Amino acid sequence: MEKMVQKVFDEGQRKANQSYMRGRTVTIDPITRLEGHGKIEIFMNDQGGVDRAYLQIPELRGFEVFCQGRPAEDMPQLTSRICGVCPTAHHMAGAKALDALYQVEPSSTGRKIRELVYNAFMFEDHALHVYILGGPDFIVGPDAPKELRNVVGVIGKVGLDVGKKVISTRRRVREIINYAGGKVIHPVLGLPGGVAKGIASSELPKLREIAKDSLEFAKFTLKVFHDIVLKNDAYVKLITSDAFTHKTYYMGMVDKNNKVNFYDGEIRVVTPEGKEYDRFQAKDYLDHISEHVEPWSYIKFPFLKKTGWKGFVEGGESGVYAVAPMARLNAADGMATPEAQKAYEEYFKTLGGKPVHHTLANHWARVVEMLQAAERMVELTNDPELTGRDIRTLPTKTPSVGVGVVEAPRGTLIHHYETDGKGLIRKANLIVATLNNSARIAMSVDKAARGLIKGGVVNDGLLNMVEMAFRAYDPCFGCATHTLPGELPLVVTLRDLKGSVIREIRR
Amino acid sequence: MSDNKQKKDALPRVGFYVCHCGTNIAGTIDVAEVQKYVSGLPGVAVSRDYKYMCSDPGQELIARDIKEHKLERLVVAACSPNLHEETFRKAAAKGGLNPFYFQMVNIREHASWVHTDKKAATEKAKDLARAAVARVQHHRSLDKKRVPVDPNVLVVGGGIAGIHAALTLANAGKKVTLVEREATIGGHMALFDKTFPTLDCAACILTPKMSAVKSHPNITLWTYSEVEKVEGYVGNYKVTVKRKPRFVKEDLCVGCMECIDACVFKEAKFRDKFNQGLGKRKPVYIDFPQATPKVVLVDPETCIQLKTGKCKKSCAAACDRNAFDFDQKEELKELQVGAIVLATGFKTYDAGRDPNYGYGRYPGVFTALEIERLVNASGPTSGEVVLRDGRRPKAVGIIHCVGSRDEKSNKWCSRVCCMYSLKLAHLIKEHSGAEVYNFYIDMRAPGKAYEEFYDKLLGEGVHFIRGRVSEVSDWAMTPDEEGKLVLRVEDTLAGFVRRVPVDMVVLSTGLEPQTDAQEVRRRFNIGCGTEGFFQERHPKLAPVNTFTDGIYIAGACQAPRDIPDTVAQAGAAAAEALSLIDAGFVELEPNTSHVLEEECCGCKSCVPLCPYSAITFDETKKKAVINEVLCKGCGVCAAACPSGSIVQNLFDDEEIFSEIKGVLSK
Amino acid sequence: MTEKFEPKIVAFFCNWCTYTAADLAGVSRLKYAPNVRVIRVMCSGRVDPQFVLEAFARGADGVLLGGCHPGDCHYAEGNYKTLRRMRMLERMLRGMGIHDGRFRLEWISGAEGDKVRTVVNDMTEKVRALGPLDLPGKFKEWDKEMEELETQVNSGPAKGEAVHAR
Amino acid sequence: MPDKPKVAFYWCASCGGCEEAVVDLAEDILKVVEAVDIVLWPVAMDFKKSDIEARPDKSIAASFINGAVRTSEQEEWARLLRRKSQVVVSFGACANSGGIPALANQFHKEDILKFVYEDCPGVDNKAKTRPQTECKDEGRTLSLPELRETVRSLDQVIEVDYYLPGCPPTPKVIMAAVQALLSGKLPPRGTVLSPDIALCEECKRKDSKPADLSLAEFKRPHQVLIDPEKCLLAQGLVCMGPATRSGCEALCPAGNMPCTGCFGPTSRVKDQGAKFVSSVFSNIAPKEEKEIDAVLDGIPDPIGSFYRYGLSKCLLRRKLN
Repeated sequence: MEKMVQKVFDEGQRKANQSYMRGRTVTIDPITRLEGHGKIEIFMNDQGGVDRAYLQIPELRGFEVFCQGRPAEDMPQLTSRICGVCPTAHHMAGAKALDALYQVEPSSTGRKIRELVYNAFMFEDHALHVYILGGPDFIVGPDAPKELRNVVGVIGKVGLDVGKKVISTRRRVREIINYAGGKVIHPVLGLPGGVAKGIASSELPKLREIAKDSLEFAKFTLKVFHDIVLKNDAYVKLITSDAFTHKTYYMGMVDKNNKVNFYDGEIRVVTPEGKEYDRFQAKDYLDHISEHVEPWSYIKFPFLKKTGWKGFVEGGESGVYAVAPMARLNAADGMATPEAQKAYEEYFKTLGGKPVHHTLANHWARVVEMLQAAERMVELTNDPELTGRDIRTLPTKTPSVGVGVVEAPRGTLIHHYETDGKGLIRKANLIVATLNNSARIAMSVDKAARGLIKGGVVNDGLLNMVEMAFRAYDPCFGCATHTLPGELPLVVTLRDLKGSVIREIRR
Repeated sequence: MSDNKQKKDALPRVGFYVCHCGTNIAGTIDVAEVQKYVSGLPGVAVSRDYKYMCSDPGQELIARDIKEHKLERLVVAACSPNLHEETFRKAAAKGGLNPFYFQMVNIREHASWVHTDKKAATEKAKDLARAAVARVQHHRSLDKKRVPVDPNVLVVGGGIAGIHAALTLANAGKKVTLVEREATIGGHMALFDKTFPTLDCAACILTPKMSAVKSHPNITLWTYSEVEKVEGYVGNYKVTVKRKPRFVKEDLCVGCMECIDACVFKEAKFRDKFNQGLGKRKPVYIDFPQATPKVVLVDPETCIQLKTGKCKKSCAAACDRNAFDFDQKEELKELQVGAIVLATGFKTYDAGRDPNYGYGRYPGVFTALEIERLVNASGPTSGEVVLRDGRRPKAVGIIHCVGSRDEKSNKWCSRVCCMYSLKLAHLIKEHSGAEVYNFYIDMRAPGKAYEEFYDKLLGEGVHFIRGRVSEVSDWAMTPDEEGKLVLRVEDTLAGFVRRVPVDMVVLSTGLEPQTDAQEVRRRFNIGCGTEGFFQERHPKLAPVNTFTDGIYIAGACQAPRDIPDTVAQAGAAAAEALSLIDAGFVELEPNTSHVLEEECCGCKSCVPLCPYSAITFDETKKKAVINEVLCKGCGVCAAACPSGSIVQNLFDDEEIFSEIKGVLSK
Repeated sequence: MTEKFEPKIVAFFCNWCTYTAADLAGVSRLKYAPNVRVIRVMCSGRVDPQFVLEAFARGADGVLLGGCHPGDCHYAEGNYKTLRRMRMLERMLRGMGIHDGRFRLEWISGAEGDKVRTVVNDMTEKVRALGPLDLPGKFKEWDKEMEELETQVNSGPAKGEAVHAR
Repeated sequence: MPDKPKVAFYWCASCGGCEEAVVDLAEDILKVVEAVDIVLWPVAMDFKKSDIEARPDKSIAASFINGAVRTSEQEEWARLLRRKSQVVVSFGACANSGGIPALANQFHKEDILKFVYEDCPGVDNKAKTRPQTECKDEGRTLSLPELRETVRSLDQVIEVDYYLPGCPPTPKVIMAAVQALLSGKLPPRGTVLSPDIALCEECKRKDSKPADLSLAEFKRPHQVLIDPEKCLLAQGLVCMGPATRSGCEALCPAGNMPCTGCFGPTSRVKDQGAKFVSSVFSNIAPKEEKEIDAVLDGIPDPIGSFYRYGLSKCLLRRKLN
């Protein structure tokens, strides 16, 4: 093994040097290492500065439509195919929507199994992003050669053992989902009133072990973040730099004590100043959120209904809001578990108090959340009810409407189903994590482009920073348009005001 | 994603022949054009048209071409495969080609004879030919399976049909086992006094045949027995028979009937089934003097010994041969036979189902069978026609078509009622001198000397009133109706409603399938028509065959029949069985299915689908297995195997898919 | 003759009843529409719903399936198995937008030569009224959106590289 | 090492689950990375399309392409990789047969656009604005690719040599395939790289399946508490197992839910849905049309249930107008 990975690393180095020689020509790699489609159009002004940059989402899948006429109980499995990276989030939101649809309260054991699976998922998904998708920007470095801005590079930086640990920890945590959910990618446990399968007490020791190790790993990750990112002033500057800062509303789910909760609770919104602005239950989401349509993107732009759509602008006047880790921490008064709470306090201390407006802080917030997820896993695996037999309450009521919500890794995720009396979908609406962020992401790209591209000069580092502007959201455009995520050839087109192409940077 | 099996290169060489059938085909279809068209199709090495393909020269032509042109496949476009498939298979074989490398195209029955538009008919012929050419390329070489035939025969039912069939077979030297449910053979015929139209006594003609059965060296007679289970297939049936206990050793009893007199019941006080309940019997009894075998039996329902174990068993004591055995148990016997003749007979319509005729309500109302016993010299009244209270009837009304030709009960004509009603009219008049009225819808006498019999009765002063009796009641409107049963009927000849007062009413009940006909049919895996009688293979050309090879039907189990027809049919059934047995073997069409063992996942989906239990589940291999000898080649399993792991010879998926593609792809 | 649409109908007839009935129709010289192409199977129970779909996919405008009357099946109950699976197939065809009249299941006994005539004529007229289904044509049409690309992509693939569904 | 076989991973229209599946090789992924030279893997590594274009034809040993095909971009990539690769492996249910997204073939593009941008609850769009393939924003012209009417399987766009089944393929079948390719012991073209036998073979519940189901009623999973030992079909649940290729080791039944058929049919079956119908419904209890229909009503969405992952490969391909 040792040798093997060393080889891999060398391979990476070799490529790095090669490309460095080639790297003189200005080209941009596809927006890789995020799940989904995206396309950037940059319009230059006469001064060669950026007049306006657009992030376009070029695809649409229409799950809401082709789910019509399907049995509601299939929705958790159907909608999980919206995204293979966060299938569990969709699956769980779907299951909760079914609870509401059939007006059935999950049995206590059923609920706890769901929560265990869900926290396991939050943990491994965040880990994926920290070490494989978004993390490389920091751990390897934003201006490191592109061949190294990937998991191999991360392994190079943090060491082989850690690399192995990342992989094995993720694998083991995913085993929990695998066991309880049948499949880890597109699990099958969710049904109205609970789960399909119980947990055998014989499995407990193993689960406890995994949970314990996960917690250790989360602490370790926090340390890595400290050592590699926070000890590096350049990074901290970058994080807090204006190019990556927006003052918007923030949304997240909280429990009754206003602590962060991924699985259940009420949705809370705070103002750009951090004051509570709104607090509502998922079923009422339509009274609080509306969606705006632009002709130049398949993605829709949700906004706070009461404030209204004022365009792509920040501040309290604009209905634009943010979700995902940073927003969740802003929207809550604290974390639900001790270790996470400690990290939470340090996070705000370091970044100058609540709320934090720096997009790149998402990476750190993500690590804080890993801690809570791990701690919850430990709690749940020690809960005697987890292995109870009463895993599901059979529905008795006639279905009509059901809304379900969870905090997906990428933010608040709402599934809304309407059915006929037989439980066949009449109408479905899915407000997906990344969708909530779509306006802010568009703004970030625009701002980053304006801030970084001057005089038509576009180089690799700059463009990667433009990428970073939205990679920090860990955006999943696959989710957001319920499109089929696929390769994203980032075409950057530089145009003059009349729209004629000055220069197209494509790969 | 079916792995594409493209054998584009090296298609087998096909020979194609289109038949003119004189003008039958050529008159409507441009055979030359078809021949020309097909010659251009991929794989076709020879394409010819010929006046009569089925003629010897036609077949020679094929055989020759196969050799000369090294043909590997054969397609003939002519008449229906049901007519000449076998012919051309033989022709192929003559040419040294496996007969199943052949596909037939039906362009006569399915095209030239049914279409007028020549262009369209020719196009259709081309399409069908193209499909056959495409299909035949997927054919595989197959062999017919030969299985030996067991020479023994089972005859089920000891009525006149079963008796005659058994004797015919036995006389031909075959070992026959005759199984009868009742304690004696004879069936319904044994209940009759006389038979129409000849009025010769039933017993006189039946009992000799009954004893012949008993004494015949080639016949094993099992009465008081029923077939439990039938397994196997044509030529090789395994039959399980249940023998009910008589509590009397059949081989010891000589039927002296001492035991009956000695029975602790001095008076016979139990319902006598054989006499339609008109007489009484004791717990130990024999149905009638000529019962065959002439062996008494004990009724466990009424015998004190068998019910309580506390009887002094005077009957047993009276038996000088100690034939009694109160511990006798029912036993199951197994038989191996090659053919089975079913002659399970009929049951008569339950007169109680027509409440307006008052059967069971008015003691004066009788069924025809009851009268048969009353007029029978060996019957409960020794031939006296008397009412249930012992009075002699002065007037008797016979109502025809009870439970026949009636939307409310049975639609069919029971075929024998008219004649037996005439017979009973004659006998009643003869035995009692009463006035007899026949109420009929129309008189059906379509048999040898039947119409003449009707004329004879007319001459005897029996009254005939055409009309369906609407009701029988004891409600008197006039003094002379007092104490009588009044039949209300619209006389459709006179055109007014009559009220006819009588003392006795006879209901000429129709014939119905046995109550358990459906179970029996399933047990023997044959069909029933909608009315519930056994289904013959072909109403005209195979009246005693069933759709299950080696199983034949005779007598009223197939449809209402009189005695002459029944006997004739029994002979026919015996002959069919004989021809099967004497052939010595059967050849099975190889269109059977088999499981691809490697590919079978053992989901068992196919197992319950087979009507012949040919598919079993091998518990050790966890795979389905098809017994190709039991398989009749319907292909239901092949269609249903969810992983496509069952193949039906001659009809496998590739063959049919290519045929579909063939008829459609221009 | 004015060019009117002649529907193509593929029929699957069981050997013992419906195929025999078609023979009888022939022997009786009954005249009926030449639009049906009969494929002979031993039992209607051999007909796999795949055959029906394949027939449509290959260009049939209608598919007719003929078997023995319930209770008369030569193989005891094959036709019940057919009935059950085809009831579900009908629902699926509806779900895929194929009009009810294009698929038909008929019980025709060996004695009902005349029923073959009436059923074939009736179905031919009904399908004629529905117009062509022509799935092969539709497949091509649907794939046009790809051909556009082939021309559009200067580095297009060798012709015929795209594999259409069988 | 120049001799290491060059391999490309590529995603067309997929949810990313297939990519995750590769990541889920976990430790094994390093073996793969060691044995081959990855020349394209957008989700995890950064490479240029121009690199691929520059390569000589057939210079890539194998391309693993997942996802259905719905846009011109995807067709373009698929064709490019076909040209550059000796072997193209269709990776996962979407590439093989359309996958869940192909359920959209039961609808029309217009249905989708109208609902999403106009009728969908919460949409604030009085102007009925729709995304345009070409539009102006403050004088700036922006364009979007056109959506395809039909969702296609990969082999409906390019020739495919091998198929890896599953939504997503399991690490086990992926490794088996990779090893087969590396060993050079290649099965016939068109082979699906997992056992060509139905799922019951490897289902723990197999023995509990009675020979004769003759179901009188179908149940939906939420209506019953599912027995974790007993055959799911025997419990009246629609389990596609008997009509589905094995290889996943019956994961969903292990999760106490029925198989939904993501591995597709065996090589001997053209149309998974039709074949399943043929087997299960032949043997339901009733004989009368009315009662049969009553039983069938227990399955309200036949297409979605029997073609959950395979509508592109249904012999009819898509819903007609």
